Amino acid sequence: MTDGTQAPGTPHGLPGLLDTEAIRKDFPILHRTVHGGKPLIYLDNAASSQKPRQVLDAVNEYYERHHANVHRGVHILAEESTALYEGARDKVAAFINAPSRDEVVFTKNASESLNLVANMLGWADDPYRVDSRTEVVITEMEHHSNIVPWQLLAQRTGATLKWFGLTDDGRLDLSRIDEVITERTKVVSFMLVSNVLGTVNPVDEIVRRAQEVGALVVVDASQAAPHMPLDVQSLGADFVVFTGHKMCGPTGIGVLWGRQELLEDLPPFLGGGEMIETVTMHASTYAPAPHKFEAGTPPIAQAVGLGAAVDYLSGIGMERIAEHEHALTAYALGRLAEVPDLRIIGPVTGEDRGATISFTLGDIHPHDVGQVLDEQGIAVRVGHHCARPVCLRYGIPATTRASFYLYSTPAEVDALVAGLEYVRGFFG
Amino acid sequence: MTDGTQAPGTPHGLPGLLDTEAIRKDFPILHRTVHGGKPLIYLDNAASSQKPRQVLDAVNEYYERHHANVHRGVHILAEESTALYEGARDKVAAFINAPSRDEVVFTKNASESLNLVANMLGWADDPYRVDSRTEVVITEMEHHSNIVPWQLLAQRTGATLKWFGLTDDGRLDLSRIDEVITERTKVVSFMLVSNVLGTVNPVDEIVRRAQEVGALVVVDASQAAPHMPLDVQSLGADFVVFTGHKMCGPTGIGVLWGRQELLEDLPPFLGGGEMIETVTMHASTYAPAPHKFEAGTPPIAQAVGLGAAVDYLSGIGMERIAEHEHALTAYALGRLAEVPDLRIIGPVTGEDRGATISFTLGDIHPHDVGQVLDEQGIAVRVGHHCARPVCLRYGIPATTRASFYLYSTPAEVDALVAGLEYVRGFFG
Amino acid sequence: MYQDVILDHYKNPHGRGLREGDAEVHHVNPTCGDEITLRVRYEGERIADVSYEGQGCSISQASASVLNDLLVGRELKDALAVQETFLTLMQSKGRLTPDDAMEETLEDAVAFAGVSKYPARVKCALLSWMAWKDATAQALGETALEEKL
Amino acid sequence: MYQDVILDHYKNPHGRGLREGDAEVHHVNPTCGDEITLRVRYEGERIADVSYEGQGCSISQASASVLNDLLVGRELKDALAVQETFLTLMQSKGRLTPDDAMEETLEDAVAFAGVSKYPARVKCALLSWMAWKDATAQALGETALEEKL
Ligand SMILES: Cc1ncc(COP(=O)(O)O)c(C=O)c1O
Ligand SMILES: Cc1ncc(COP(=O)(O)O)c(C=O)c1O
Repeated sequence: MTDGTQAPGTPHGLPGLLDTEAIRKDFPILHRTVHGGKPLIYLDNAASSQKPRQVLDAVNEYYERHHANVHRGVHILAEESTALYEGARDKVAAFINAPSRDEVVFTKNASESLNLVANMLGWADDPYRVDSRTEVVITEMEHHSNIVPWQLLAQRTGATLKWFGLTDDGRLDLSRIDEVITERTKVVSFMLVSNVLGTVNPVDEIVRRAQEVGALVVVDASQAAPHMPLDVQSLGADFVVFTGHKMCGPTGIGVLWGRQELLEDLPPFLGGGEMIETVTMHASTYAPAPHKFEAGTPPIAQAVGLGAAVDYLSGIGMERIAEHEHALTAYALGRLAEVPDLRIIGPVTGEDRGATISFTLGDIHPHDVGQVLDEQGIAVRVGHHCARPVCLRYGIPATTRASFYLYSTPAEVDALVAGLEYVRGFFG
Repeated sequence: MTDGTQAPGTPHGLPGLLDTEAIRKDFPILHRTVHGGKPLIYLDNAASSQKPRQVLDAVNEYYERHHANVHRGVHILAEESTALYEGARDKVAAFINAPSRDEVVFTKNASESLNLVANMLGWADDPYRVDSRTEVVITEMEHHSNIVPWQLLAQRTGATLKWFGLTDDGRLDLSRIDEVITERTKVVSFMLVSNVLGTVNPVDEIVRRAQEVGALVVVDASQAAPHMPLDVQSLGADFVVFTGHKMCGPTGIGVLWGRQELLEDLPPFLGGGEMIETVTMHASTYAPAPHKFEAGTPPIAQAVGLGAAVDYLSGIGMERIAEHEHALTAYALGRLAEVPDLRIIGPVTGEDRGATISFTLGDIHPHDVGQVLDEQGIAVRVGHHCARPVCLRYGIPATTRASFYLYSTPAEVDALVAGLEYVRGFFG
Repeated sequence: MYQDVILDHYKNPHGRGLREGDAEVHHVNPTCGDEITLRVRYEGERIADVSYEGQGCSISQASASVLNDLLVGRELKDALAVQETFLTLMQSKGRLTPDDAMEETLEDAVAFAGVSKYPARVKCALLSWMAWKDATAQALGETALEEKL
Repeated sequence: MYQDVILDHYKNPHGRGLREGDAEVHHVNPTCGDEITLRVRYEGERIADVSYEGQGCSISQASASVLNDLLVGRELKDALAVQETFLTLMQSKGRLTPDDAMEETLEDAVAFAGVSKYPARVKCALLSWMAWKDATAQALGETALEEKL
């Protein structure tokens, strides 16, 4: 485990930075070169993070020594794999300060977690049932994975879909909150941190209003869990979702945390092995949560990998990761302001914002920006970032997005800025 | 790649066996010892197979050199990961002889694939829609993952669930096929090979009757894809599902193959990133299949691993794997017949049967059988194997199940038989 | 895990068979199909009899036999203490070495210490004990039981 | 990938602007938001004009400019042959080195050979060509188009 403390006298001397030199040693891919020997500068962390060796080792060790299907086995491999899989659940529960391990459901990604909640509420009995007399509230800032499941639910149940708009500076417009969230609202689902704008949203205000009207609150923490301490109890939400691959974990694993009473009361979504108590041809009864929501052979190795990721992140400390990214983001916002014609889409200062920065560069299309940066070894994402309504809101076809993580450095910010200058010259 | 030809003069001299000595070198876990130095004898392959080094290497190489989120990226890692992910789709399509790669949908496991089909048909427009005037047909032999999704669908739509019963010798009772599959039948879903009985089911007869009445056919090939050549075109089904972890692939990945017209016509299931064409707050349009059914970040590394697994299996040859298992199963059935009080649950000869053998041993409870075998290093599964109706049908609480794969040997069969003798003595 | 004591109880169960009782329950372990039908008879708060029929693995069957040995003739209060101790042992995940006091309380039941290492089997060992508690609640009322805890 | 020829067309597009036409289409690449509005004008089966407005990346914009150069003044039959050749090049995944015949047919458009290595960008290069074909089908009828292929 890397200690992560910053070595004294780092080049840029930004306070709060981690010892990225040590951390980067853990990530094999960061030593790769691209396009004929250029060092890789990976600034696409909001799309997916890289994986430390500790995570890959845990997954390999699992397959090479312990793999078997989980639950109900009496042989030693089945016992070991079950202990590892359920042990990963304990780790994730501790990581998000869940009151109980049984509140942690493993899914395949955040998108499945969100669909799971939407479907549970569509099939639920009262008082949870979403139907044609009720409303569902989201925001214009959401990732498609937190829009489309609710559109499908609304179409299929006749419920009304409403949303909070955005202010010009990239924040939620909550000015008419009492008109958006009403007595008819059954559920309010929103992101904690935006994957395009970087905005950190004011959870308390929304939770307070939702509780007033008895609506359930779903928090999409996909861009929060990797980057800052996440405490589901202090959030006050009813469901929290996130995804493993953005937080140093493997692909193929996501998490749904839900309050125990809700998971007990709500109906299952996917049916199959593992999620049942007893089955006859005529009827089945279901296992208690979390198993009720985990049909079929679960992503065992991926859960083990996520457990190792959570250990890795906790070993460094989520507070310190947040501090590192905050310092780096402030530095990047300052440096990007020097680039002519560059327009930040989202908050322009470091307050209440994560380490994701979207921008446009004059009228050079983001595809061109991204491609010319790539030729210099700099990986950024371009497009609508699965949040097309945000682009529509700000009247742009797409953005270029740079996003940082615990291994990102000020030198990489500098390289980005130099790369953007080159892009301007190239197309100028 | 192991060439898997059998070395001449192998101890048991069974014709058709693979060179398991060479093959076993590829599987790190098979060299493990358990319970104080006993070699591991892994006979729980129907629950999950072990993984060859080739698959683990492909996954590691993916994470260490190429990982990024797939699709729409313009940087080199995104292009490489997309090429690897979509390349895995090509490999799987070729493995099952799919007419088009676009007919291969990646899911998290076979259970999700089955739920996907059940939900598509529940939300579909006519002529596919399952509703209260229609019937769904399954069999009493199915895995819970091919029962519960249809029970849920029937509950939620009012459709009638019907099923084929079983004969005393462990085969489908199709004697009244015309009464079970009728003009009201919208879909018939059944397993190709049973995970409890080992039975290989007569696909043609069922497909013929289903086509007569215009019902769709879903084949659960979870226990077939790992063990024999699978050709979706010659099966004549509309959907075929299977799961990666039983066929040398990683956990966290499953496959749904569906006929192109159907995938085009049927509605999506999970909503989110990747599965859309364009999104506004008011409405969304969906990407063409297979992406329409792959919401969120897919199991990228797991698909890459499955691609490597398929390469590995094809390198040895599915015909030869089937031959190997057939020879071994015949040998095992013969040897098990020597054990007093042992009763096979399922076909007692090698015809039309796979390499899975369930049995009871006098009135010694399967839990005890399994545990005492485990103490000798022999891993078998005990219980109802996620197919409780089969146990109910044969009036037994559970079975002990030994299941073989390409690396299983006659010596392991001998060890099993010796182990069972020891169990009898122990509890006798 | 298969101590001789357990095997002996399995092969020669004590007090097996259904006799007259004040209440009868039927418990099933759905994951493995172990079943027990169990009756209790009380004389006041003294356990006059625990009779049972069942099918299942050696652990669940032996455990019922041990239960019969340990509980018949005891006062409810003492029986509950024995049950609690057994529960503690079974939930110890193999990390508890029974001390002298525990051995004295549990007698033959200490042989189940090894079972606690196998999560899949703990339920088997507890099946008859849960059934006994349930039957007692039916015979004497929930409150009689709660007062004693 | 960014050949000088492409950059030149991007910075100084040929024939840009909307002029009179027989048919107009609007095509969008939903993944990146590239857009083009394109009109065709035919005199018999001769392409009298292709006029367009659009926004998007250099590849999609330059490709429309090159299209204008290559197709205006040609007979439909010849234009379709050019379009087919361009399609072949773009779908070659960077594995095709244009030969003399291809270079003669495609002129400046051979500069897009490098783009074919980037699956995400191939759609950009093809946007205007798909729009042109669609507009032609509207102007002359599907059958006129099919006969020529
Ligand atoms: C016949 C059959 N169908 C479906 C499944 C479900 O597969 P999974 O658990 O990977 O979803 C299994 C395996 O458990 C099976 O044996
Ligand atoms: C805010 C947000 N929500 C949800 C998702 C969906 O996560 P996944 O693709 O892993 O399902 C993402 C990432 O793409 C995201 O950034």
